[in-house]
Amino acid sequence: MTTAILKQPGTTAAKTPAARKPNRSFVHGILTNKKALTGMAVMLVFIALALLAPLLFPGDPSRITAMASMEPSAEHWLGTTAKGQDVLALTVHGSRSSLFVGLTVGFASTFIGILVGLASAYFGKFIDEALSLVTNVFLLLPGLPLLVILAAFLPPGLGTVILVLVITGWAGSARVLRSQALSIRSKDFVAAAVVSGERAGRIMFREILPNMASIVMGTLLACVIYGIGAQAGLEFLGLGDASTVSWGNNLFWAGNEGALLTGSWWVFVPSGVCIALVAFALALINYAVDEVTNPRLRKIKTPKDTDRSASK
Amino acid sequence: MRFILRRLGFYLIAFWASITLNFLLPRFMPGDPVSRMFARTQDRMQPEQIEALRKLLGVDDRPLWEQYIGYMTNIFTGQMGVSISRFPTPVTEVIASQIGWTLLLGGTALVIAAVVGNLLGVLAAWRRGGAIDSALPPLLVFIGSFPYFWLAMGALYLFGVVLNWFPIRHAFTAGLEPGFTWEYIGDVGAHLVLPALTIVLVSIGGWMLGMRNTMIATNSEDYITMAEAKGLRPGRIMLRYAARNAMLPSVTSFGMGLGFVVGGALLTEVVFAYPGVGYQLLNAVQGLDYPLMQGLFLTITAAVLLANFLVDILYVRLDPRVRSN
Amino acid sequence: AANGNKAAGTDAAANASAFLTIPREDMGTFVQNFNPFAPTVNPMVQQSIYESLLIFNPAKGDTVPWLATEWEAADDGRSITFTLRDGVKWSDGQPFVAEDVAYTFELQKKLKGGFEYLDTVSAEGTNKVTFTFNKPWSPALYDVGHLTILPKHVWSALADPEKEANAKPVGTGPYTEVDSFQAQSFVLRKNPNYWQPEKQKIAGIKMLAFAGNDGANLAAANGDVDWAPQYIPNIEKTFVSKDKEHRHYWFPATGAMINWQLNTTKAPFNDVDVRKALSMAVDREQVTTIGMSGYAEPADCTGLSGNYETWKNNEVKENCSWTKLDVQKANELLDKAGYPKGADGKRTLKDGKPFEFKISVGASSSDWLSVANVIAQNLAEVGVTAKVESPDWAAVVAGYETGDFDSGIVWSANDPSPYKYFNSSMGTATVKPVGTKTFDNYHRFGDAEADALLAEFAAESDESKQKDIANKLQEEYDDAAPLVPLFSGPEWGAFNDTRFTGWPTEDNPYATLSVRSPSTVLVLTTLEPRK
Amino acid sequence: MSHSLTSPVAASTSRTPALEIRGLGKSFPIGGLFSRDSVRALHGVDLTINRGEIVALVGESGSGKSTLARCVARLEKPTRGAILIDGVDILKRDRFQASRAFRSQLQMVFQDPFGSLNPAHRIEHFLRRSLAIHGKGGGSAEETVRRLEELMTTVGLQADMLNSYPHELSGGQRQRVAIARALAVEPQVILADEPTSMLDVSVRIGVLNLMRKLRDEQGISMLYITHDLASARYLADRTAVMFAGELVEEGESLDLLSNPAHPYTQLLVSAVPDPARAGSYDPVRRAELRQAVMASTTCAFDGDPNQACSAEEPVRHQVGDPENRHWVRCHLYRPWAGAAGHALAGEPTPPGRPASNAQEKASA
Amino acid sequence: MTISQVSFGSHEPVLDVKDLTVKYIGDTRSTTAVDRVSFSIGTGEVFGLAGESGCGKSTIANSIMRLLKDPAKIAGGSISFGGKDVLAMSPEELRRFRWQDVAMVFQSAMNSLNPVLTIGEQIVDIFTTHAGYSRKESLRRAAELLELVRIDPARLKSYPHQLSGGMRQRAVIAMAVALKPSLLILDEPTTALDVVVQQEIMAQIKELQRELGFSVLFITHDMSLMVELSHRMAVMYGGRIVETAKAQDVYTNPRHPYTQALMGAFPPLTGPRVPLTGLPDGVKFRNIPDLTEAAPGHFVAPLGADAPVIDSADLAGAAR
Ligand SMILES: Nc1ncnc2c1ncn2[C@@H]1O[C@H](COP(=O)(O)OP(=O)(O)OP(=O)(O)O)[C@@H](O)[C@H]1O
Ligand SMILES: Nc1ncnc2c1ncn2[C@@H]1O[C@H](COP(=O)(O)OP(=O)(O)OP(=O)(O)O)[C@@H](O)[C@H]1O
Ligand SMILES: [Mg+2]
Ligand SMILES: [Mg+2]
Repeated sequence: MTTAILKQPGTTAAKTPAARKPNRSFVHGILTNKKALTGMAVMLVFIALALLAPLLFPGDPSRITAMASMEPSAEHWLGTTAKGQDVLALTVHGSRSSLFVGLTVGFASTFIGILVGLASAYFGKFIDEALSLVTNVFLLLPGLPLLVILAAFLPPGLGTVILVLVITGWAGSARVLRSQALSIRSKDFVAAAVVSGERAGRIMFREILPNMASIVMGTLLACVIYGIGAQAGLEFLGLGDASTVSWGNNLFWAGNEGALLTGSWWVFVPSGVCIALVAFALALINYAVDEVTNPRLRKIKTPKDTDRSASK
Repeated sequence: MRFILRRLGFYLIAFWASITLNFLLPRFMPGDPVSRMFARTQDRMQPEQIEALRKLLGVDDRPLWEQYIGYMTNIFTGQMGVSISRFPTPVTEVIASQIGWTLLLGGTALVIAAVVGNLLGVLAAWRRGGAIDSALPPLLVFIGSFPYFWLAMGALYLFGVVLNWFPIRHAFTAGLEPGFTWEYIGDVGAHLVLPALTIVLVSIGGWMLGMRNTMIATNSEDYITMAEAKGLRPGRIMLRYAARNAMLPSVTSFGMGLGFVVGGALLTEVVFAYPGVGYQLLNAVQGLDYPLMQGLFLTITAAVLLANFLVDILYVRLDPRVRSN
Repeated sequence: AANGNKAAGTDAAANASAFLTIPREDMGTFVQNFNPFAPTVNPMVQQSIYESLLIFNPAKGDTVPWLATEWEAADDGRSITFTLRDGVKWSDGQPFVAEDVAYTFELQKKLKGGFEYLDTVSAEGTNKVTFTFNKPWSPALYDVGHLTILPKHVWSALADPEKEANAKPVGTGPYTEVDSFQAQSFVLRKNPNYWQPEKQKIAGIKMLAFAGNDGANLAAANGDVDWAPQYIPNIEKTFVSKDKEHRHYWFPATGAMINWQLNTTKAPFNDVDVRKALSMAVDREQVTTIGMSGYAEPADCTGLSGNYETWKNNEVKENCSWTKLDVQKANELLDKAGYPKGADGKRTLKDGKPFEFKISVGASSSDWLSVANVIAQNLAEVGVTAKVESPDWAAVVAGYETGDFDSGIVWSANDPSPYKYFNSSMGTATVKPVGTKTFDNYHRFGDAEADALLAEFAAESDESKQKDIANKLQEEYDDAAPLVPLFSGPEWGAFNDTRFTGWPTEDNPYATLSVRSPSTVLVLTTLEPRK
Repeated sequence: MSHSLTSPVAASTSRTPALEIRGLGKSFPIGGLFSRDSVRALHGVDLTINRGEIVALVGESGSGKSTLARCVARLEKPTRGAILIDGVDILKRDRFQASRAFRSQLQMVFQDPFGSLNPAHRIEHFLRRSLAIHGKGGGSAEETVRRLEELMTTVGLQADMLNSYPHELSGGQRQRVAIARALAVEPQVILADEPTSMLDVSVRIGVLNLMRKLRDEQGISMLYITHDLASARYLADRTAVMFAGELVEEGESLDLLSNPAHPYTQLLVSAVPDPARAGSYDPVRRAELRQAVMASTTCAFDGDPNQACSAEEPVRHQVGDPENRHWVRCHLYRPWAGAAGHALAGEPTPPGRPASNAQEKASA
Repeated sequence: MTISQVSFGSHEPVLDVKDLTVKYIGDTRSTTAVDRVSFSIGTGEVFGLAGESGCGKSTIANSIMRLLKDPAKIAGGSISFGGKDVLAMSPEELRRFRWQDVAMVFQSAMNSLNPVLTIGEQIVDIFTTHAGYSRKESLRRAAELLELVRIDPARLKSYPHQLSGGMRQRAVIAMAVALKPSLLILDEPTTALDVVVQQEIMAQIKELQRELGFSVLFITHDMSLMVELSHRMAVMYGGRIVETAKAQDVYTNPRHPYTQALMGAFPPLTGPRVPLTGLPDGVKFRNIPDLTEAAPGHFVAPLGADAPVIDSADLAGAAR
């Protein structure tokens, strides 16, 4: 046996086993995570359904096509509503509005969250104080009551629903993103970028943001879940846009037509289960993101980061 | 102390913001309550009646800032006006008769969900990969993915209508004389079961997972290792060392959770016709009862803020680090 | 608990002491305010606590003398004299006198306005009241006769009657004593001094509060209430089927006419042919089956609802054309009127823009929303695009009031006499310019010929002559098609006679099953516990 | 080989210093939006770094070393004072924090090589950006690549590492990249804030040697911040000692560490573990020093008339040979106590010291 | 000179570690963090373990106390303490063994104290669990302990964050000696502290050790400190021990190139400046063989025939 002092070529990983770009290992982690895969599979199914809805069930899904309150049959797989609409068509078409609202709300809230979070963290001082104050106030205002009141006040329509959900939903993501951005802001590489003369915008979006990918994704998913759930809630209360076909409206009508009273469970169950499945799928992906970025939550551990701080 | 004062300052600002928001919102509204009521009574009202109503209800054309000043003074003198749909009952009176039920429902549900959820979270984290840890989280998350109202309707139908195990509406049987009798308390309890259960079911998963995750993070802290090295008994380490610290984020989210519970309670109350403020809020919104709506929103907000403030005080008791600076 | 009523259902003794349980579906909670001037009047205030001089029963079209035993209109149509019933007492034991009537009208005019045609109300002695009008005004009879009378000795002592909660009301009605008042329920017990004690057969009335139909329907389906006056979807299955023997419903078409109103200040709705063509495109059968679960009567060209069955001009009714589904004719009419169909099957307006407009309905009226949706579907067949808009009712009504709307589904006046209906659908006096608020003629249609007929009608106190004039008004209506009448709103009503019997039915239409109409008291004084 | 141990240009004091700090002060507001409290992190710091000179700044944790560096690098806004580069006050010249002109004159290397390189970018990115921002990349792409490779070689790295991500490098390598990034700008002064404290012991010397090489070969001036006296002595021409936000002693490194005059410096020196002096810990002496240090902390702030210290700003005393440019600022220092710098010699307090401190207090 | 230095090697060892191998089992690959490490510590002896970050020092310390958590697995070797096999202990035995026989001071005092319990409570916990004292008695003893490390006993009521770093570390040391263990493991006890405080703490430990006579396993990467403090020391690299001898021997005559690099990393505070070389970046030692005795009591892992590859640029820079 010999001892050799070897000069390692520079590209060899010195500290971490995977010589990959961190983001790529994140993607890899997600792609090998069972929860994420399940979640993504479910989401893909729903997205496909939403996209294919006009092909699968052409025409207006709320059109009256058959006898009222028919049980599931070969012709109407999920039966019909009290008005004689095909429940399956309503459900499949409902995914369009629900997913659309969810995604729009998710992206919009996350986007605002990113802007607020980054600006807050980067500029600090007064801007931070002011923005966090606003964020915290919005966070504390009880969401659904505010939602109900807002929805009652603004002219109905999908736009209003989205607007209202974004108004009540952005603060959560802003807070999470701000605290993450703040911790990245205090990293030396941001100071280093300042010292090397980078401009604010570039630092925020090129230096800080890329390091928040997983948190951004997490908040995005959470916001989408929020959007879908809150839209359903609003619509159930009759405060949504009654002219669209969506899961929430399907449930509103189901309640209105006494679906449960008549024992027409098939009218009531599908939309609720769809909401739950989508929310569950997104939650699964979210937990997977957590697990991938926070190895402690996983069963298997990777070598710990060696951070021995010389100064307290 | 200073921390408390700062938080207090923050809550005051938040409260002011909600007051202002509350003031501005109804003014964006197209139409006015009188037309709305007119619409509802389906033409059983004379134009003169309508004009009279309008005057009576102070739906006036004063400049906005004047209305704002008037509004603020009213709030700070404890006057929230008179309910339109319940005219001439003062808004405060309408709210007072209902806030208790919401506190009961929301409070019960929140406390049960938080306590049970956190305990489950502690156990799951402590026995990583054990039965609780592997089976419960996905199940609870799945249940939690259902909308409040959907579960509530399902529970109502299944346990109330089909199985007839629990009452399906109201906070107690109509006609029962409220009082400290076993009959009444039992009746209120029976009426509470289904609504509280649905809220608990939907929200418990979040508590459990939150606690589990912080607990896992806490478990790898040095002081846990140190406690183990000290040869302390596992139960003591779990509760006094790990859970006691992991609890702190939970305490903060308890305040936040409150807002959601109020929301969840709103939907649940509507389904169970439970006479809480959420239910009343929906009524007020549907009846375009501005003063009541404002009063309710303000009350809910004030309650949430107050609860958060109390939670902050509690937090200070629990976390010595905050206490000293 | 919840099913207490069901368990007690078979026991005669229990029935005798049971309360008649009625849900109120649009009030989540009650406040102890029994003031009839309150914006939202508590249930039963004007049905069981206070009573009116006479009661018109739309189900049969007859009029029942109540606090008044008879009345006489002056020949010039400028006054009516009521003779009050003897021996009527207020629930506090004081006698009911003519002064009470006079005072009630004074108070009503002061607090709520209205009755602008009324010159004086004078009590003559204790049992005669004369109403004099400032113009010949025959529709006054029911207007005046239906106002519930308040005790002067109580109300005149109040500083601010309008703000009075009137927690312990004093009335002449059968059930006046408020008991066990709670936010979600209260009980009215027997009036100890009722003038027809033999008719107070039930122990009392219990009201339950619900914030929406769902809860009330559930209660009805569950057998928790005796009377279900609200709309119940699929009533056969949800309600009746659970106990066919005891559960019944009866939906007489006595409600108001539900119209599809077109804003006649706007093109193309100012064109009568367009209005008729659009009306012909509407499949009223489908509208009623889908929107109203098949319980409503499709409208005819008289525009009158089932409430006015006796007033209808049979000739107009039989030769009716534009309220019957006829897609081909509708198309022809539109083609002829100058709204050609394009290659895509869609019509264009005269200015070349697409024939497109909105139908507004308040979001909370789910039944009407379905109606609007059906209409939109129907219109697509004739190449017209209608988009259903459902903001809050307040926004919808605000648009109606100022004339800022395309079209919408609305109710209409529903009085014992058709005067008001025609006045508000065709009277020029009710037409306000766009931008100025109006409260009855939303569609803003006025017709000079109708004006003359209406004036004539108001001055005529003889009912058979009034009918002649009404016939002419209907012809005018048939010509002008000011509105698109859809269907007579049914008076919803169902009951469960496990505990109480004597309900009005189609065979015994002594009243409707409404709990909010003047005829409700007839039901309350007829029901008796099942033996 | 010993020539490398002293700076070739260190003696040329006649020229304008590369960096001059005058009366720099900084206080941080603490508390929230509505709080007026502040903590004073720096107070009247004067420091000069000549061209081609490495000055070490030592002091205990929390004494304000990093704050000084961050103020000079304009990552924090100094509360008062002036920062002169080439004799120009850059605080006045460039109002904007991110002024590129200033950035090209002064660069900074951070303590934590794991934190100062953005994990999302490749090594090349850092250097390329530095070159691009300051227009040092040359005209063409090839020129830039050449510059990049040159930089890598200068700091002793291989050019093929340009394509790596930071996490693929060892701590020492990362710190070299950080230095290369600073060099890319061709600055006049580099501030290095504890550049080796996070590195594995075995590679620390390598980085120190690199810094020395840069001074010797490129004439770059540096402020080397550390709490490791031994490395300050090893690397720096002069050493300044910071205590509670103030400079208390400064001098040629060798002289300062062998003749520490300020009790705090003495305490520091005595605390450094040195196998050569194993077992030299003397609790009695330590207690005395501590006492003195405590006393000198308070004297600048609220002088106690019973103490030797007073509320007056202590003056600078020359220590020993003026050649060594060694001065100390402490009331306890008695020049007549001799070159050994025994500040704690028990001389009685000279009578007639003004005991009134009221106005001093106000200004503090 | 302390007793242990005199008696070094003549006594029965307190701790005997033989061929200890610890692996971290990962999902894709496993790392051997400690590789066939053997050493023993005599009664009253201060044994130093040096080496840079990640070489396995803490892993050894944790193995001795059986504190290794999930992915870590002791793959081989033995640890015996006072003749007892530590690896074979039952949970209950282990619980009693911990702190009574071996106590440990962790790297960062801030993190090893429970932030929500007072110092007093955390000390009391030890007494009530192990000695069965009443709360009152425990508190009295806790006060004594604090006095021992020169902290005002009033501080018993303080929370960790209310103490300075040095005080916290002292409090932890006080806790460590509470039950008078026969072995104290110090895992980089002062890295987070100032030199001044560091020195005081180390002096304190020495004093306590003199008083109580426990053995010490002292882990640090600061060679100067280690040499100053320990009697015997071992230098670790990549999970293996590359050199072990009396501390002074290692200081005066380091034999392994890695040890030499470590020594070079600490320039002296006295004498002329001499150029030093560290270990060049990226230099790795592989396949380190077992130790051989190069001089009496001085064991070194022999270097193979292949000459060490040294980065010329670095050395050139350093040598000038
Ligand atoms: N952003 C800040 N807000 C408030 N106080 C601060 C801030 N930054 C530094 N300080 C305070 O200023 C003082 C000096 O801190 P600084 O970081 O400059 O010390 P240092 O000498 O670099 O210490 P170390 O050796 O630990 O790095 C400390 O008391 C610190 O608490
Ligand atoms: N939880 C873990 N999972 C996987 N590998 C680990 C884990 N903990 C430590 N390791 C690996 O084990 C090796 C030894 O770690 P250890 O903590 O014992 O080092 P150390 O010498 O104490 O370092 P330091 O000086 O940084 O404290 C390292 O290479 C590390 O990467
Ligand atoms: Mg620092
Ligand atoms: Mg370690």
